[in-house]
Amino acid sequence: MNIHEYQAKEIFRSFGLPVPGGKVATSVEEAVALAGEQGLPVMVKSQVLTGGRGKAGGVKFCATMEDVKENAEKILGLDIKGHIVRKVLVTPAVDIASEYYIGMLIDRNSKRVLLMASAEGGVEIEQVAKDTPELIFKQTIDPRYGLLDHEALGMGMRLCPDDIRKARQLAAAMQKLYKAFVESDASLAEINPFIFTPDGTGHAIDAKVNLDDNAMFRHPGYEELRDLDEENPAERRAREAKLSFVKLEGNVGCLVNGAGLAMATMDLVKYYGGQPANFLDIGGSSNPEKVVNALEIILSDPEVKAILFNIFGGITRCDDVAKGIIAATGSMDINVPIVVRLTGTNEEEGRALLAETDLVPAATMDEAVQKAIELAG
Amino acid sequence: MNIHEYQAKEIFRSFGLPVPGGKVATSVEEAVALAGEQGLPVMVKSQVLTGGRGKAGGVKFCATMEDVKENAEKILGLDIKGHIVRKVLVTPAVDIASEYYIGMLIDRNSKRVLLMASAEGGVEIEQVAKDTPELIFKQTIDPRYGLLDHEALGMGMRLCPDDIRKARQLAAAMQKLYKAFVESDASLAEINPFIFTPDGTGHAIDAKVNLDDNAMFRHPGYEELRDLDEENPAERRAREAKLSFVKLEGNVGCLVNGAGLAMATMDLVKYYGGQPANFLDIGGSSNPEKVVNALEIILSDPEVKAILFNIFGGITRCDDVAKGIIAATGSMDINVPIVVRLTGTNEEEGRALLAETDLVPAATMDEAVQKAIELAG
Amino acid sequence: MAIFVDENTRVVVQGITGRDGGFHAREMMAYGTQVVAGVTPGRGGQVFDDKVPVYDTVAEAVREHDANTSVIFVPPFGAAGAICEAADAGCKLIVCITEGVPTLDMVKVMPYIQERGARLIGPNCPGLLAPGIAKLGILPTSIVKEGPVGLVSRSGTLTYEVVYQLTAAGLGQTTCLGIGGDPVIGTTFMDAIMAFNEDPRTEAFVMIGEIGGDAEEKAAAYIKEHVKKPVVSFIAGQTAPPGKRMGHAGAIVSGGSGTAAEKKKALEAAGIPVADRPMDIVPRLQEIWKR
Amino acid sequence: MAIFVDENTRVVVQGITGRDGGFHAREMMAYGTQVVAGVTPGRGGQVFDDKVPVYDTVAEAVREHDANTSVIFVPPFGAAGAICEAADAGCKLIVCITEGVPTLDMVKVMPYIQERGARLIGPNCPGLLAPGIAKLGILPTSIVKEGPVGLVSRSGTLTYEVVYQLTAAGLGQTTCLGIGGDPVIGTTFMDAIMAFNEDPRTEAFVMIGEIGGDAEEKAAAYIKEHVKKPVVSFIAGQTAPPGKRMGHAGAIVSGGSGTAAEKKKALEAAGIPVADRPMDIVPRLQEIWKR
Repeated sequence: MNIHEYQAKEIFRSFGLPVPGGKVATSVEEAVALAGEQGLPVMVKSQVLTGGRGKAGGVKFCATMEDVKENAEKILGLDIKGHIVRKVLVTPAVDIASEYYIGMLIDRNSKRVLLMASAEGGVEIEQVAKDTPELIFKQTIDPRYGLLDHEALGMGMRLCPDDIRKARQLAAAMQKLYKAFVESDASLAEINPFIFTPDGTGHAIDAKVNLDDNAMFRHPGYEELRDLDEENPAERRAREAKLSFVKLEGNVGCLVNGAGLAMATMDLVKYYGGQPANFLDIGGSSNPEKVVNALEIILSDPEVKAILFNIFGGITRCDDVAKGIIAATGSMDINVPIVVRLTGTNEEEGRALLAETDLVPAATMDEAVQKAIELAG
Repeated sequence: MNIHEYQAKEIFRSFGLPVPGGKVATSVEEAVALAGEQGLPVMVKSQVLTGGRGKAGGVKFCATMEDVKENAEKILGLDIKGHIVRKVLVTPAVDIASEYYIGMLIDRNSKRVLLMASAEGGVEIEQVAKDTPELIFKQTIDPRYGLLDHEALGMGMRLCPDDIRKARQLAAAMQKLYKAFVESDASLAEINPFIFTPDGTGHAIDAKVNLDDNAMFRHPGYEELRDLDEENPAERRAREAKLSFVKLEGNVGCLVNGAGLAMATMDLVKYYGGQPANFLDIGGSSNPEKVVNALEIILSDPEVKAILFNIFGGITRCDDVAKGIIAATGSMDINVPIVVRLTGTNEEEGRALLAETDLVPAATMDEAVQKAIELAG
Repeated sequence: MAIFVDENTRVVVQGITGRDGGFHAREMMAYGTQVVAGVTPGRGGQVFDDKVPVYDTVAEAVREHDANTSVIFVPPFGAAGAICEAADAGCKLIVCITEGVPTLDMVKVMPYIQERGARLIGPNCPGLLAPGIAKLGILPTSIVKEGPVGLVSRSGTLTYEVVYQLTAAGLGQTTCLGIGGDPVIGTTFMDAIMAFNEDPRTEAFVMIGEIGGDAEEKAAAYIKEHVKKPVVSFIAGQTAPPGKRMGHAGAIVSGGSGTAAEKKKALEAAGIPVADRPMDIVPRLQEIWKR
Repeated sequence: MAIFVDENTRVVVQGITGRDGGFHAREMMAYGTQVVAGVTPGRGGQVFDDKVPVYDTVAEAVREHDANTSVIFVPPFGAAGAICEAADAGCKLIVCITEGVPTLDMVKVMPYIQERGARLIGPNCPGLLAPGIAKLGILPTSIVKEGPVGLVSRSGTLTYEVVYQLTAAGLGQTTCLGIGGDPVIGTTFMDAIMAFNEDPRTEAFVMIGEIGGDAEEKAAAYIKEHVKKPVVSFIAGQTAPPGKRMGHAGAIVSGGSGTAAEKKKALEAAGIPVADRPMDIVPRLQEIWKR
């Protein structure tokens, strides 16, 4: 789960990272009032779950209350890559003498948390990684020991070879960031930039955190961090129904059991010239309720012109799956054709059951995909 | 540093251990008011830094407000092994169906935290360890992984083989206790007893914690937990002056550099029929201020009839040490004889300096100890 | 022979008294797998299906039945603990089927099992099926057949699809292995490929990848350098949009890397044919495999 | 020969630019110890006393000067980190002089250094002095003399007292080792005794214990079983009251165990004479040592 800068900063602050104060406003008046509270100058920063806010005009320095008013007006309601700005963070502006990048993520190869840091802060780190990878320092962190003093200070001194005071501040920030990462079950945590003011004090002035969806059970409070406005309504419904669903732009609705097979199905739709309307994994069960939920989610998209079930029965028996599909579709008023491909244990029995319905049977994945594209028109 | 039950419970509570509510009263009226707030029945428990409170009449069950008043009157001011009760904890009384012991300490041999647990809770664990060691289960904890689920649940099932629900509660309590132990830098943490009520709910109804003095720098807030009333005034002064000092009952005041040599000096005083008045390690320096502090602390004890300096110079030069002692003693008004034994680099120069004073020089530890005993009379 | 299992594989099922654990324990036993014990804390002393004794701890089960392998069906919050318990009890192969295990739990588990010399498969995987030898997990036995082809995949049902086609084409398998779709997993493509490469009975193998990470690229580099056996691959997720998790926690294109196109390019550069459609896998394998 | 050090011992001093670190580095060098580098973060590039180059990290110092040993003089809050840094940089012997290190820091350090194959002496110890070979720590060189006696002690100045008497009696030392007074220490009595037992030049040795823990009892059992060389002991703290920490964090009688009387009893039961007074150590040794 991706969270907003202001929420990430709240987490960072609770782990002792030096984050400047700041509050969120949802209206211009509120933004102006907050600026008044905090004292000028301030930054007004759009809170949307996408990158490139600065380039899109979503982050502004405000020296006067007039600036605050004007910029809050411009930013609130702004569309940044399809995300409408509904909140702005009003935060004290600090003088920047130097900028650093500090980030942590899960490194699949070492199977550890990887710390990355660079003196090229404040810019897109992916770009730095591409253009000048030698400017990014890395340290994998042994989960048994955490980020040790000498590892953190070593990184700090590489970033700031001539100023041990700053190196120590960077090291302390990295150790706190690691603690925040682990204890919040993050999958990504970035401070970009970590800055020093001219007097040599460090501040984390931007923050990005992704939380591990699998670990939400350990953090009941984090559910409140979810910004429902940022979520596509169909994706929200799928999440609530515990279905893996991603909205796409096509017209062939796909219901598949298993994530890999679902991706392969989408790919095959494309291969045959069609456009998948979604990714959807209905999982291993033949529960009619789950199928109903999945169909409702897919059919909420008016673009969907045909529906494709691709089910590899595996251990679940195909006749059971067929019954589930028949029960689900029978209970609903569906106006688009439905192609069903069932393979696995008892597949013939399953297809026999389908033969008595309006559902279009298919023997293979290829056949099913081609039929669905054809029926979608 | 040893802390009170109510303070230990506060720490435990902050780590999620199931500790019944409760507050501390310093007067009978306050105790009665707290009992009124909490609802009867309550326990009134003396808060003193020693064991055996129950046997000494310092822990009472109170079914009525009369009981509360009567028991609080009895307990406040009670002398338990030389500790005067100044505070009582008023805490809800719970029905006890079964009692367990859960404790953690530093195990020197494995160099790890050792978890000990027993179904023989509510009694002195030292006695259980002596009489029926087979009833104490042990688990050393790998600091790299903490107390793992299967280790904790294994212990829980050994304590409670027939009730998995209780076993899981015990396991959870052990894992929380470990977290509390590590994060508070404890050297000992005990719940004795951890009890189940007849409905099967677990509660930590007594708590004992010793904190690592060496780690206090990490926990600035813990300094407030120190109960100055429980501290001998001379020991408090020594602590504030950063001197290792322990008050004893004899009449030969000892100032020694190094803890091992200080213990050996005390032992030698005893060997020659004398009684050491204290343990005191003045450390490696010859700083006159430290010597003044040490002398003042020792001389605050009217029993002290002679003072013995036993200094092995090591790298510090004996003439410097002698100068320090002369400066310190010269600045004070001291009415007892002072024997000084100096050995190490420049010891002759040191002794030559002492010869010009009232201080009694000695060449060896034996000679110094014998002289001091003689002078103490 | 197969990879990772043989006739001495003696299995403990953790979570055997649960719905999924019980169902799949029966399926494994029906296939002839030596399921020697089950473990559910608090259920010690019971007997599963009148056949398999249940213990409170893996340690007891291993001690009593000389087990060396565990297959885990426990809820996500208990999975990491169950893996550690199995490793600590001496199991040398641990297959964790559980989906939804927090990634940092797995990060912490890795050195623990490594110190104990255990191999982990999964989590969030269908496990392993060595036709004619043993089944450790949930792969359907009806679609497999003994034979010379190895198969390793990050996916579940997509694996079944490919196994189904191999079997239909008369190509039996030495081992079908689902390594799981999570970012941090025990046995990786690289581990499986090294094992297939060394397994004398495996004559050719198939690797089914998907978007996210660079395990396929690493495997490609290894194959190019060290593997002489024919290998064909398939990558799912060509149409996946960036930044979105496609079901599997590990199936996500992030910061422009981990795309299907990159993987396909790396594999082809290493001389490994990449099928466009699942149904092209068998024909592509037959093209390069001179039997 | 001595224990733990030899002529190849090449030393890094961590905290060399501090007051204590600088003072003792000079003393070590004056005794002929090969102090090849110093480390103080932020002071890299300086030269200590115009002789010893200072680095920001131990890794650099080890790389540039092929050091294998570190002696640590840093404040308590940095000591555990300094030990880990030394071990991680490849130092195989680490002597930590620092007093006041939190015990749980040491608990955490232990497996880290063990994984890296490093031996730790201390913390809160005077270190080691092998007369004629090297000095690693703060033991005064003026009182030692080369010879056949080994000495190991939990104490500092009490050690000096005993060394002084040995030297005065003409009994030189192979190695004088202070293992430190904390509850959790790297090298224990047992480790030291095993090393002295194997060291061909050590003909007899002295063990100076004190109250707290049961390291002396463990050592006694080992000596009884495995050591043929003459051993004499002394235990400080017979008059220490229970429950009070006697200076050293580890010197405490708790729950009635760790008393001097118990230790004395265990040692004597193992046939090891225990001197009543420090000045009895040399005579007791001479009694049992047929040279």
